[in-house]
Amino acid sequence: MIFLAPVMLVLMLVAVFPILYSLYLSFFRIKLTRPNRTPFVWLDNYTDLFGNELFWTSVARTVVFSVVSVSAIAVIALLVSLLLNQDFRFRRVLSTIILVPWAIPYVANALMWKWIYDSGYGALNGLLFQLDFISRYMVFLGDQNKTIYLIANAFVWKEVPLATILLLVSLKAIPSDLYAAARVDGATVWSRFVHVTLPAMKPGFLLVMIYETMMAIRHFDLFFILTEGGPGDASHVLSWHIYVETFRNLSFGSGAAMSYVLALVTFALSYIFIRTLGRRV
Amino acid sequence: QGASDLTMHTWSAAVDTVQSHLNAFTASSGINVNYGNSPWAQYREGMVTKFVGGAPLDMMWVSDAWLPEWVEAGWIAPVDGFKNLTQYNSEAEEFCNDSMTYNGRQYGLTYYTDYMAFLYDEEKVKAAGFDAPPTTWDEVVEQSLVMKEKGISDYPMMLAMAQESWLIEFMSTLVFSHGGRFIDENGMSSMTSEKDGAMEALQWVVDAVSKHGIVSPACVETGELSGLKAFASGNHAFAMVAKYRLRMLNDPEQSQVAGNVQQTLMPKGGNGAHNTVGWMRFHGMSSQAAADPIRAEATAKLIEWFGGKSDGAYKFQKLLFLDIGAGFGVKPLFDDPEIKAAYNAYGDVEVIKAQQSLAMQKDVVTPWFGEWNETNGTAWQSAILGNTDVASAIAKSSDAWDELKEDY
Amino acid sequence: MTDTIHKPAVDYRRRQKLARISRNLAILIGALVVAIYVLAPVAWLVSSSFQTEAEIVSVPPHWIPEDPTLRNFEAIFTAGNEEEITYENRSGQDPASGGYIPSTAKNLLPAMWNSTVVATLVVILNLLVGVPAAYALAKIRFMGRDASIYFILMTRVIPDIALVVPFFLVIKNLGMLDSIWSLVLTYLAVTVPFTVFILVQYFEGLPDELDKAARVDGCSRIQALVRVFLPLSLPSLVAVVLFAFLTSWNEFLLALMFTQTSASQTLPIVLAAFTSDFTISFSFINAAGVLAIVPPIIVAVIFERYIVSGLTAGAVKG
Amino acid sequence: MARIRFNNVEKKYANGFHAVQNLTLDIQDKEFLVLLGPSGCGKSTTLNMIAGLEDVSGGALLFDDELVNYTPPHKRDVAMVFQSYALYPHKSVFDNIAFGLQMRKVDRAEIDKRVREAAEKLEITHLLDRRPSQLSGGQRQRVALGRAMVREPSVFLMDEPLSNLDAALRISMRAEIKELHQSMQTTFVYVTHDQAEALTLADRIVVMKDGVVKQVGTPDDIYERPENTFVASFLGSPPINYIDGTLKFAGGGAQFLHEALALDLPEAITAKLSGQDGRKVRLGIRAEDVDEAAAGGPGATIHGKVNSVLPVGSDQFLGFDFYGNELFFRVGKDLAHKVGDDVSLSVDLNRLHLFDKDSGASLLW
Amino acid sequence: MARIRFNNVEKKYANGFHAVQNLTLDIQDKEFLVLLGPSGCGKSTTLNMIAGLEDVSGGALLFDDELVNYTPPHKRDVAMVFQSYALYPHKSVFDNIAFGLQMRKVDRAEIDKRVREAAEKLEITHLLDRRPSQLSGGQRQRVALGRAMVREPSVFLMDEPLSNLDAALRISMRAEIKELHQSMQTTFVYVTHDQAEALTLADRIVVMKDGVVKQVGTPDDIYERPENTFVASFLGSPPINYIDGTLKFAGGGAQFLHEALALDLPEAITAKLSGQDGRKVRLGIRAEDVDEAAAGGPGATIHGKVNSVLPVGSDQFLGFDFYGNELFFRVGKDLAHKVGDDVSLSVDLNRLHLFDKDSGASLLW
Ligand SMILES: Nc1ncnc2c1ncn2[C@@H]1O[C@H](COP(=O)(O)OP(=O)(O)OP(=O)(O)O)[C@@H](O)[C@H]1O
Ligand SMILES: Nc1ncnc2c1ncn2[C@@H]1O[C@H](COP(=O)(O)OP(=O)(O)OP(=O)(O)O)[C@@H](O)[C@H]1O
Ligand SMILES: [Mg+2]
Ligand SMILES: [Mg+2]
Repeated sequence: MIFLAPVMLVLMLVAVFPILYSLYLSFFRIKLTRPNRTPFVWLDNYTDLFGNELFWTSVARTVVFSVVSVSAIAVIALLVSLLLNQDFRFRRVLSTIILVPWAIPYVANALMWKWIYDSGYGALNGLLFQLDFISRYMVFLGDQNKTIYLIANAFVWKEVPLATILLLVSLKAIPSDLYAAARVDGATVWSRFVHVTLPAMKPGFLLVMIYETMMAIRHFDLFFILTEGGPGDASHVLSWHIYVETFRNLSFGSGAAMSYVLALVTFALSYIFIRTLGRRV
Repeated sequence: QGASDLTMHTWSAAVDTVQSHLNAFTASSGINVNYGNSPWAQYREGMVTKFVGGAPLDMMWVSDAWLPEWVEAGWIAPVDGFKNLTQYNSEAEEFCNDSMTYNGRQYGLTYYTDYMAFLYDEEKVKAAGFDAPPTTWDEVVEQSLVMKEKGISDYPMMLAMAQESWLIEFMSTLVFSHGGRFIDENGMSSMTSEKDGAMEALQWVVDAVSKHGIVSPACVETGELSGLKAFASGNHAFAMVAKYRLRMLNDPEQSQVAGNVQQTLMPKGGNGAHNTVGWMRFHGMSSQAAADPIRAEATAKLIEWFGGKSDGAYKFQKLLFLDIGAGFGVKPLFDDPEIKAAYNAYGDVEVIKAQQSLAMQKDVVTPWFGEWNETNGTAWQSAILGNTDVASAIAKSSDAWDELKEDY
Repeated sequence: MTDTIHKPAVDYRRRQKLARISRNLAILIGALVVAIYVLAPVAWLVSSSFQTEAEIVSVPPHWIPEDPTLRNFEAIFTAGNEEEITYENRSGQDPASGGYIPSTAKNLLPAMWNSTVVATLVVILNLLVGVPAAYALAKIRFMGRDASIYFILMTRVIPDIALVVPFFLVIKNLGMLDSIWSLVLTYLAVTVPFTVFILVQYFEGLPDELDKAARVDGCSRIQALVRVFLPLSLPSLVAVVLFAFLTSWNEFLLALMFTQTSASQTLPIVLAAFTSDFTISFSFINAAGVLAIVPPIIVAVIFERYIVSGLTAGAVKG
Repeated sequence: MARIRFNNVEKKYANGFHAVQNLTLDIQDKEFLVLLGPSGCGKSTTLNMIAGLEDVSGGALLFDDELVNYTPPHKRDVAMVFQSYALYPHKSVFDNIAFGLQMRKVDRAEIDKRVREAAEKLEITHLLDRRPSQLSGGQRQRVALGRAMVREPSVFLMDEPLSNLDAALRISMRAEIKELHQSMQTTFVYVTHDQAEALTLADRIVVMKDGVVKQVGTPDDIYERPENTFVASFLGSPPINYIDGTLKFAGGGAQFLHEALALDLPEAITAKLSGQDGRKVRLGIRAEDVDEAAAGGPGATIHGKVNSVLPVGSDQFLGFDFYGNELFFRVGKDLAHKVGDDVSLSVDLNRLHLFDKDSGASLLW
Repeated sequence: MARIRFNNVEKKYANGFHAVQNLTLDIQDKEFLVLLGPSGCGKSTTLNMIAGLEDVSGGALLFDDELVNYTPPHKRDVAMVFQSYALYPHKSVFDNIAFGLQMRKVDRAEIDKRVREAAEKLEITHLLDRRPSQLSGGQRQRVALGRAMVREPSVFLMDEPLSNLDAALRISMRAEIKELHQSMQTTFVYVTHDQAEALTLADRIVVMKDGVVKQVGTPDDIYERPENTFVASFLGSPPINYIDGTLKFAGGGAQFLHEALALDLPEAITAKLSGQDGRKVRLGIRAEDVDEAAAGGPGATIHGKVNSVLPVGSDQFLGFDFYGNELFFRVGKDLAHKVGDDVSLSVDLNRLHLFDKDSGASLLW
């Protein structure tokens, strides 16, 4: 298939080797500080995970983070895309504004939020204080019950634009005569939404779910800059765990194994989305 | 990129200063240097990748905490074979020489060194009715409670206990000033020891947060930078930060408490002295460079240019101090009039010197430091958050240490 | 024919008017909520970029700068002389020394330029490579279609952290270290799978008949793609352009590893470098953050208009 | 049950095109009204206005004396077969048909029953599980028809619902629609290009042209008593033949005169032509109103040379060259004619049509 | 210029549906071939295979003896009118029509000329600047037709190109297509549901059913000599009437016997029936093959009671109840009949059709 060749070439060249390489690593017990002792351990790196308490904690954290943020993204993006699909005066302005969070590099985004959430001089505290919602500055990121949701908020804020665009694109593709048919069939605004709009948005939703799930499960930057997994292990998500294992502990083998576990989960989820939201990708 | 070019990588600090000094090096030696830098926060993982990936690299900056790890991994090479480098050891701070030595070999020349200082806001202390800063941790509590009561500050003591690379320095300071240690001479954990372990220090922090309320519960999210900012915004009366921050805190452009910030000796705990922790960063040579005699020679020259004398003077160290306030590891510079003048502009040289002599090396720097550090940080945070009691937090950390050491 | 005209039981005209008013109201409120949600943090970013370092940590915050300063922006725009740096002209302005503007400030504009170049190249390559693939996957039935899709998906499920080192090896072996091409290539690999997915989804929604008509009209597959499908896919192409551009614009980890000097460093790296162990200027970082928004927004403004609806109306019957 | 009235209704499209002009029309309750007219004359636009899918640009549209200009479609209770089908691509055939019922909260068993009944009639029972994209053109059209058939609306709107079906199916569908009309007792507005369909189904026919109504009447009116040349030529296959000439009154009777033809107009026609002596007229002869077998009198015969012979199964069409006019007549399939033959055809004088030559208005009706 | 051959061609869709079965067909160069068959029988599928738009699942498709199973569409040089139009929504009408020429690098002036010519013929000149979405159904269809007309391919494929046009336009378009065929001298494969169209345009007609060819022949063959009941009933409007009975040889001649009817079969027919005495047969009488005027002999008359009267403009259809069979005959529009009248119709015996009752195969052809 000549049309696929360029993509395949790029992926083969750049993506396939890394994937196989880390798969290969995951079968060895590699600790960089012991360059001379790297035994082939077959699946031990994987089986070890079952007994690793922190690993399961991180899985739980990841699940919470992903579920919260992906559902928030999907809902907000749905609402915003429906809004932007309307015809009104400032539509163009609004749809440009909505892209702003996307345009801020992750690093700047994380720093911005860190600074907004700060318990000493943060803008959020300042705002709540001035509005008299709180009488003294609150602890945000340092509160282990709030941390993950606050990080999710920063993540959602950043990811909504892409999701919105993806949904908007599929909204725009709906042929208007379907609405005409539905109106004649007696469908109210709501039924038209349910029976015409939503099914037509399936492709967009599929993209959003796959992409955002992937991003949420793997998300790293915010955790790195905002909390480094803290306080305690409150934001110790799987991607952070992998990072620590790989770069702090220099255990490339088990890091790769965990990456593979995460990859399989992501793949399985994507597969489920593909199966449920569309027969084809 | 000529074949004889050297590659040097640093974190993105004092970039212009480094570049100017490098240009002078090229002018004087004729050796070209490719100078790259990357952000401090991600420097270590960047270097790990470069080492593993075999990127061309000759000289780089190394943090004392990474030394054992990098040596064990075979990434950096000792430099004590180069006479032109060892000649400076006599004029260097002993603390620095020790910190660059692993298994009896020396791995570089000092880039900068500093220690954790105890700073206070003179105005607030006075307002609270005290005429001297605290000298013990109990006094810190005492003064703080008064300030709290008088509404001078909600959380008079600023402690930055967030998970980040600084955390170990803060913890070490607390432990050392309480007279404790993390490990004993055999390298086994001694943290759990009631008297000279880490228990007392952590207990102080836990009490400060939850019993006295003089340290914000947000300390677990506060990093060194945010803490510094909070202190600069006038939220706190006491702070534990790197000594070189003193200058910034007294700069009206950046600080709302400029002019009021003073340094005093680190408060001591029941069994402690006024000890603090010191750290240093150094210029190191990659094993890659060391393997090739010609390149090794050139790299040694480059290290000398930065870490030793260039054109007969400790030029780089001086520039660095004047530009960014970074402490130097070469004693003679203290006598430099320009430096004296600069120090006195914002601090008390005597206190600075006195505290410096009480700075101790981190005792946990081992090849498994990185791995343990993670567990330890989480354990301390759990105790501060009230998820576990002090004893079991320390025990967890202690067990992790012994296990890792065993494993090694 | 009787000429009595009854008003309907329900006055639909009024109802229509009411509906329009409430719709407009809902839109207005919705738009306001969205705009506030999106802009509030950014507004603070902008406001603080005009404040001094001392002012931004005020408690409570100064929402409007009391003492606005352009220092941050001046530092970014005035720096950048091409001269060799010497002891005399070096910027000693690291924070601790009295100024809080990092000496790397002058690298910001070159880094933005690098980022723009990289992102633009990635966009172009994405389209060149991704569009035909998506077309093939959407409109050509061939064996291994599903396998190809899952293969493409698979390249993106592994976390980047695990791929950093092997990616690095590939880039090193291609001799692309510290060159923007390393980023162009890896970003392409990172973005193209999703680009393909976006386009496949959209192409599949376009009537098969159009493809057939084009081919009967004498188009080869590629011509059918270019002459018929692409003009109809503008919305999804915009999505792809934005996606590829912004992903490249935002990417941090790989850029951190592959770039070392200002010849190739991109914006996020330079931004991150502003928080070095000595650098503490939030206000400056915010100024940089504000500038970082500008190029993508220009791109967005250029392309946003092409997200239009109903491109296929009237094409087929059925 | 609905009576639909158009009072001076106008429709202008966004691009300024004036698609329907000053339409005044009264559609009776339970009437089967067929809209007829050339492509682009505004039939679909008219249906869309009834359904509420296009705004009325001017005038009043009334359902049972109630102004509905602003009533949204789902409150109008109409069922519609779209010319472009407009099937829901993501729904199965079953769900496409069931949707209108689901929207009206008809209970499940009832829906199932009605859908299956309709599918049976439409011969698409075996396709109920398919998606529209897997259907042939005619099958899609039947689904579109089914969607309307299962409903019980007050108005049925059908826009060429049978155009893509084969003759046999079309005839049986036509019967189904007729039956539907009878059993439902509701108003039908029906667009078709098929004359047989129009003539067999309609209670009344509206003939439109360029957005303007040209004639409204029963099928018989329209076919037998066209009010103008447009309506006359619009129906009939092959279409009506025209010969221009002059009216001449002589003796008690009138004559149609053309350089090569003189027809004696019968009494019934002459009666309507008083005072039109010498008028330039256009004579219309329907293709089927000639006979070769019977020998016409001298005042009722056309002579000509056969120009083309077109067998169409049941009949054959003879093309004639008649002094510059191309005439087409329908004759029995038994008569063997070759191109070039001379033929004489007797004209059925009672069925002649006469129009004013310039305005095209009928002189008879 | 192309001769198209199907050798045992099969088409199975992805869902397993067998749309075309074992199709063997030889389309001559320059032939005008019409595909006829009920909705869903595989006509469009066959066209699509010729165009290369659907893969051939089995067998060989040959253009001039060259296997083209795997040749992509743009190498086949065909022009096609799609049943669903498939207009380029983003292009103006002009560009839609011009596109095929642009792809073939015809020069601009020439394109302009050809497009305008075609638009003229199609009466859409005033629409050239519009987008498809702003056109009426029939206008869209004409654009689709125009897109093919401007081309000079070796094969024209037209899938119901006139279904949405009014009768008058359809007739003139039919003439245009005829002329196109004559001037281009290329092969046409044409799908239609309109019998008049099929019979007037076709050199040969292929009648299909459920993916299988039922008969191939000239229009005359198909109409006059249907090989089976399917083909016989498929053409004719109203369709052919069937009466089941038995063959009886008596004396020199044969007779068709039914409880209430005995027809003496003429010589020509009897000759083909030798040895079929006593066979159960199905008699076919086309609706137009009766005459009320002429008095038929005893062995050639049907008596019955009028059940329905359907005027269709040019004629009227009488529905008969004949011993449980519903028969439809076409009679002149002059004859005034009411429901309930008793009528006698003489049957044109020479035009009778006889089929085997069980297999439906013709006994005559
Ligand atoms: N994509 C498809 N998948 C499965 N079956 C299909 C598909 N397309 C068509 N069919 C089936 O194949 C058969 C032939 O379809 P085709 O379109 O050739 O019919 P047709 O003869 O053109 O009918 P019509 O006159 O209604 O257009 C139909 O029964 C149809 O349901
Ligand atoms: N959206 C539109 N914008 C502008 N003009 C339009 C639009 N839709 C239709 N028209 C024009 O309005 C006129 C009437 O269109 P309409 O669809 O009512 O015709 P119609 O009588 O249904 O024709 P057909 O028999 O071809 O379907 C046509 O000339 C058409 O070109
Ligand atoms: Mg229409
Ligand atoms: Mg078809």
